[in-house]
Amino acid sequence: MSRTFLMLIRRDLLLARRQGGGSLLSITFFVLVVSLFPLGVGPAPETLERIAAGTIWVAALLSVLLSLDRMFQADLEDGSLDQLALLPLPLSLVVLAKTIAHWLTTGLPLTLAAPLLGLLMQLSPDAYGALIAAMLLGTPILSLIGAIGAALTVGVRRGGVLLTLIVTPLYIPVLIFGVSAAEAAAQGFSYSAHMLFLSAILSGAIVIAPIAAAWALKLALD
Amino acid sequence: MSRTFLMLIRRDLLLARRQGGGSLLSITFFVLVVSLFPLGVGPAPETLERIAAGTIWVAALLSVLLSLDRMFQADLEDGSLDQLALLPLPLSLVVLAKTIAHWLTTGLPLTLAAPLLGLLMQLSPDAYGALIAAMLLGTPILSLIGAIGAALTVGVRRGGVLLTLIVTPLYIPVLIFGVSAAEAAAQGFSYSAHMLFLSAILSGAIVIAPIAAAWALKLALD
Amino acid sequence: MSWGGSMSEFLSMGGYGFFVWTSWGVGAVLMIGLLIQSIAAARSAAREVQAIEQLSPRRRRRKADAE
Amino acid sequence: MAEAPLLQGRDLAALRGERLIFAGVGFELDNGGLLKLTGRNGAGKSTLIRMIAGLVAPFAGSLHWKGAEVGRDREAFLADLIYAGHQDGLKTALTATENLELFARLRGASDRDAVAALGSFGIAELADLPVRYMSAGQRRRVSLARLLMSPASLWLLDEPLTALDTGAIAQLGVVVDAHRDAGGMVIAATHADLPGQPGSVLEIVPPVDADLDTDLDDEMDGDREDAW
Amino acid sequence: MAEAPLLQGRDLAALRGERLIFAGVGFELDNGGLLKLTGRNGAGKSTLIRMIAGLVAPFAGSLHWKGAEVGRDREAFLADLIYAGHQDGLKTALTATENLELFARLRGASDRDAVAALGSFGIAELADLPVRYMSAGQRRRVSLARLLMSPASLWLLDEPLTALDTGAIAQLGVVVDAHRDAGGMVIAATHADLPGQPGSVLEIVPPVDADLDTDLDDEMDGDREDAW
Amino acid sequence: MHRFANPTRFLRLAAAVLPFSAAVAALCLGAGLVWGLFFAPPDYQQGDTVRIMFIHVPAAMMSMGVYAGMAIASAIALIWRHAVADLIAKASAPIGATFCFICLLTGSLWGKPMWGTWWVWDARLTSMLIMLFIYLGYMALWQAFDDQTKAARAAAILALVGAINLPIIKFSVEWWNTLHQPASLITMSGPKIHASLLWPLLLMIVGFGAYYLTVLIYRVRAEIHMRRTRMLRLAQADRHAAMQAAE
Ligand code: HEM
Ligand SMILES: Nc1ncnc2c1ncn2[C@@H]1O[C@H](COP(=O)(O)OP(=O)(O)OP(=O)(O)O)[C@@H](O)[C@H]1O
Ligand SMILES: Nc1ncnc2c1ncn2[C@@H]1O[C@H](COP(=O)(O)OP(=O)(O)OP(=O)(O)O)[C@@H](O)[C@H]1O
Ligand SMILES: [Mg+2]
Ligand SMILES: [Mg+2]
Repeated sequence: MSRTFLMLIRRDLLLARRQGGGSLLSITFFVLVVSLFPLGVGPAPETLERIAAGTIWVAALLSVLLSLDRMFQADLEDGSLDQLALLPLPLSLVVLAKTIAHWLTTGLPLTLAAPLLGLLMQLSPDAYGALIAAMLLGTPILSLIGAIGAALTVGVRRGGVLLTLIVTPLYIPVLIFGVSAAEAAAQGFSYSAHMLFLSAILSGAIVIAPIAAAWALKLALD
Repeated sequence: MSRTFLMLIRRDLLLARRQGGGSLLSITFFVLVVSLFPLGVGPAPETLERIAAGTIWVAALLSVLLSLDRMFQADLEDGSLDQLALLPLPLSLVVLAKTIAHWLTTGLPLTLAAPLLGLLMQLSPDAYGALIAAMLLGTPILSLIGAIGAALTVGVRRGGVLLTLIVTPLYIPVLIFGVSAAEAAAQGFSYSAHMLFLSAILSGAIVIAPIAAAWALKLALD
Repeated sequence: MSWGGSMSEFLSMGGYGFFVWTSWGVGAVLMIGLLIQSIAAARSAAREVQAIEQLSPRRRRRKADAE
Repeated sequence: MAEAPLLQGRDLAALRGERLIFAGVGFELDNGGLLKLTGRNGAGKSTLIRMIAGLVAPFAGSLHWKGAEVGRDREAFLADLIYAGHQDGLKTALTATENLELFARLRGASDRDAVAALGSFGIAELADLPVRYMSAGQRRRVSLARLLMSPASLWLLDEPLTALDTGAIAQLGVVVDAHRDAGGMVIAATHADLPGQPGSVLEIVPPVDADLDTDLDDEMDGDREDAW
Repeated sequence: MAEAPLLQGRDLAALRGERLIFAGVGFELDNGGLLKLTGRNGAGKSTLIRMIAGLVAPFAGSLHWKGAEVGRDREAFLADLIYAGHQDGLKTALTATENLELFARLRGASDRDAVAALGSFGIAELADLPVRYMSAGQRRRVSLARLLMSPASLWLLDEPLTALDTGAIAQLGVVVDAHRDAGGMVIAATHADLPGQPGSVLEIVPPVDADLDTDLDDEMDGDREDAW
Repeated sequence: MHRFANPTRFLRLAAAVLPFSAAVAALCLGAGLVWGLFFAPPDYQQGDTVRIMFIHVPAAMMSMGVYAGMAIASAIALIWRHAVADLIAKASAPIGATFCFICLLTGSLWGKPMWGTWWVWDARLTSMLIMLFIYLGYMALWQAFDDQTKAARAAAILALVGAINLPIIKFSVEWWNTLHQPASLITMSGPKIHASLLWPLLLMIVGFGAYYLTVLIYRVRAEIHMRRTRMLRLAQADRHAAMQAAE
């Protein structure tokens, strides 16, 4: 069972690599959205510094959002979702494996790219640690919650926009804790409380999201 | 020919209405993204005011981006794009009609919703006129350039993210002129130069975009 | 040579060693890497063409300019 | 010019995905004519039909309508043809009537009666049902009813019998025969027998020189400059 | 318990889109058995096959495997079945071998030889070709080769003959017969004749008292059942 | 025009050019490296950081030049259906993107000691960043299609649209920036370049150009071979299908 699980993750990583860029596209979108902001609000370093953490988080959130669309859709369209559902493995574990692969190809690269964007946005040097730690905890939550949304809207007309509407409100707590952690650190405060909250949300999401998404997927298969 | 053209626009408006909310979804996304910002960067009115016009524009840009995905995709998938291409009408005019319908269901409602978001973001009262005027000129450009991107990526793997990657860099001039207009107005300067530039880009885009998009669409039909 | 021959002085680049050497270093690595990758791709593509040509029956006259 | 056939394909060839699908295909069609395209799966029947409609550019060869190359006045040619492809081209959110009337209005023919057209295919009572709720056969009937919604002398039908039951096949035969009696032309790709009066048959076969390598080599060597 | 058939469906009914598709369907299957599902388009063959696989929940009735209801130990049941549906379930970016090996490894059977499996369907030489470049028939062969990539006693085949030419149909017959000789079971939905040794036939008909959309049914039934 | 449309002829021409371009690249880059690192004097204002210029400026110029070349090749490919032109455009993109990235990186590394920050949203910097995105989008578009003929045409359209847009972007960004941030420390013109810096710089520019040509030849060669492989593969599949049908 655990071998099947690992195989599933490897399968999705292989497909992401073969089907065109995988994580590269998410990173590019991330960098793009962040760069739109200086263009929008002007290049003044003080302004940028003030909105840096918020912008990076919002951009990360939007990047994850956009990549959710194909999480189950491609497998549904070509019939491989049937095959995955017929593996002698609970569907929720299949979902979990796909979610992990999704995080490895989006959330993780985004986290790694974040310091670079910190430079672009004149992020305060003290905030880097908190930003990255919060993203390491927060992006898996985004993937997990996103999996529910993706499963609910798979095979639905205008699924993309609907997905956004369903998922965005659920992302707000992550956004708030993530940004506050960076801002606390920038002002020299401790940010361990924020990390604690994020960890709590993460644990909850790991338990609930695969089960909820598996339920939703069964509807799409029916 | 002009009757066919008007019929085409009406067709897309009818479909947008029937297939689920049409413009309502774009507006909701627009409002959602803008409201993420006070959450991300904190509620301080000075900060918000400084970034108000930029945020509204970036959010408008992202909303348009997201809605582009389905511009030709749905028609390709069910075969109606074949029928549209076989109308005794140049394909570029078909594209233009669909672009106008797209603007009527996204750009225009966004423009109408912008004043509300201005309130939310503490936009300077002097800037409203410029913001709306610039959006009226700028959002059609977004639809036109977006049509090129949508046509290039229609029927392509991972089309959505790719579309974003292609189109966003091309949106930057609109963003810059649009925001500068609002900021000039907020500081009491004239913004007619900005409007002039936007008009110039719009005229260029109206000529070039339908032709380029029609070329690209032929590839998808082939 | 503009430096008095001291290696460490040369490496320090008047205190800007990190910036100068990273620039040249990363630039060199990227350009050499791209070159090597391009040569390797050309070689492997040529090899693949040859292999598949051998598989094709009734292979006719000159092969492509395989290198 | 008067002797030239109304529609003529000369030496047509198709390239898809860098591969030559067929070559040297020619045909002629005149008022009242029916051309049935046959050939094994993947031979290129659909490709040829789309090529005639102008959706796929010919790799070689030319298409003549009323004696002149089609490219000269494509819009006049398009106004005179209806294409019923493999995909229905129906909007599932709209009813059958709405779909048909949209089609007619876009082609500038607003006088036709959608319910009558649906009746010719035996589904007049489904006129106000959204296409989404229809079965595959019913959808195909709606998409064939388009043929009656706008005047056009050339009908291009790709596998028109798919999903149709025998009743519907007979109804299609009646419609096609009436169209041909009125001077219309039909080109249809199908594996099965077409209903109605017989016409001529064109079988599409892989390029005569079945040694595909030869073509490829030629192409690579550029003996045929026009290949590029 | 020993007398109970290996696989048994009891009084199954399916509801799709608020419509009763079929009801009261029952069947039994034992080692070496073949069950052929027939019925007109839209009768519910695909639905029944997916229901047996557990992808669709039965609206009524129950399914028994080795004497116990399937729900009791679904994973053991799933480990013993392979479903080859209407869609290929192949990743077009991967080669045939990669697709097959992925399938085998996911089911914990890494010892099978993908090239040999492809060889049984006559396409061993396409082993390293990305599926994207394959024709429909070749794709279907790859997807059928999955049957040989993992041990499973129950094969569920939905329209397995689609896009296959006569050679491939004969090869499938050989494979199916070998499987049945070794004690395996096959359930196949098809409009055509299955190759190999005969089995039992189950025809799916609409429920007698389905009055939810009488006119639709009348319309679809037409006058001639054999049309389907 | 059509003389080089033929892949075989192109390969022959390329094989003839390759030794020269490789030699020029090696010589100029080697000489430029030695001159720029060892012999050129430090700038009186910028000190030794001025040695970054020998990479930065050629990379900047080449990344713009390569894009221009790509746009021209795309136009040729679109208008004349020239088969090698689209491969040249395709093969150029990664090289141009690499130059663009090197320019951004070295500029950033230069900016830290000179301006005290890794990045500012200066007009020139911003438009360079956008150009990198345009390169990446172009490359991703090629990747997205299975059918290479379609990919070629789609990418060509994008390259041309991007070519129209780049000047607009550059202009708008310049205008935007000067409105908000009056020229301060970020003026690029700097001191007039002294001959002792100019010569190694020219050497490096020529070297970068020759390097581009060399890598381009290898990449186009790979593309041509890959295309031939694809065709042969498909032919193999076809032959197989024909055999099966004959059975
Ligand atoms: C990431 C930051 C930077 C970027 C993206 C960048 C980009 C560029 C570009 C696009 C050019 C144009 C080349 C041409 O027009 O031919 C250029 C030239 C140049 N840059 Fe930078 N640059 C950056 C930072 C710097 C810094 C920090 C300095 C020095 C203080 C600098 C010094 C120069 C010089 C001296 C030239 C040549 C001047 C000329 O001929 O116009 N650059 N750079
Ligand atoms: N978009 C495409 N890209 C590459 N090859 C294609 C594409 N579409 C079709 N082909 C190939 O072109 C050939 C002809 O396809 P076409 O659909 O015209 O065949 P057909 O005769 O209509 O077959 P069928 O009997 O299955 O309808 C096939 O071999 C197919 O593999
Ligand atoms: N997702 C769905 N929602 C609503 N109705 C559906 C859905 N899928 C199928 N149906 C209906 O269920 C019925 C049975 O479909 P099914 O695919 O099982 O038929 P089938 O016997 O396999 O037909 P075919 O011979 O065409 O394969 C059809 O009448 C169809 O209209
Ligand atoms: Mg066909
Ligand atoms: Mg079925």
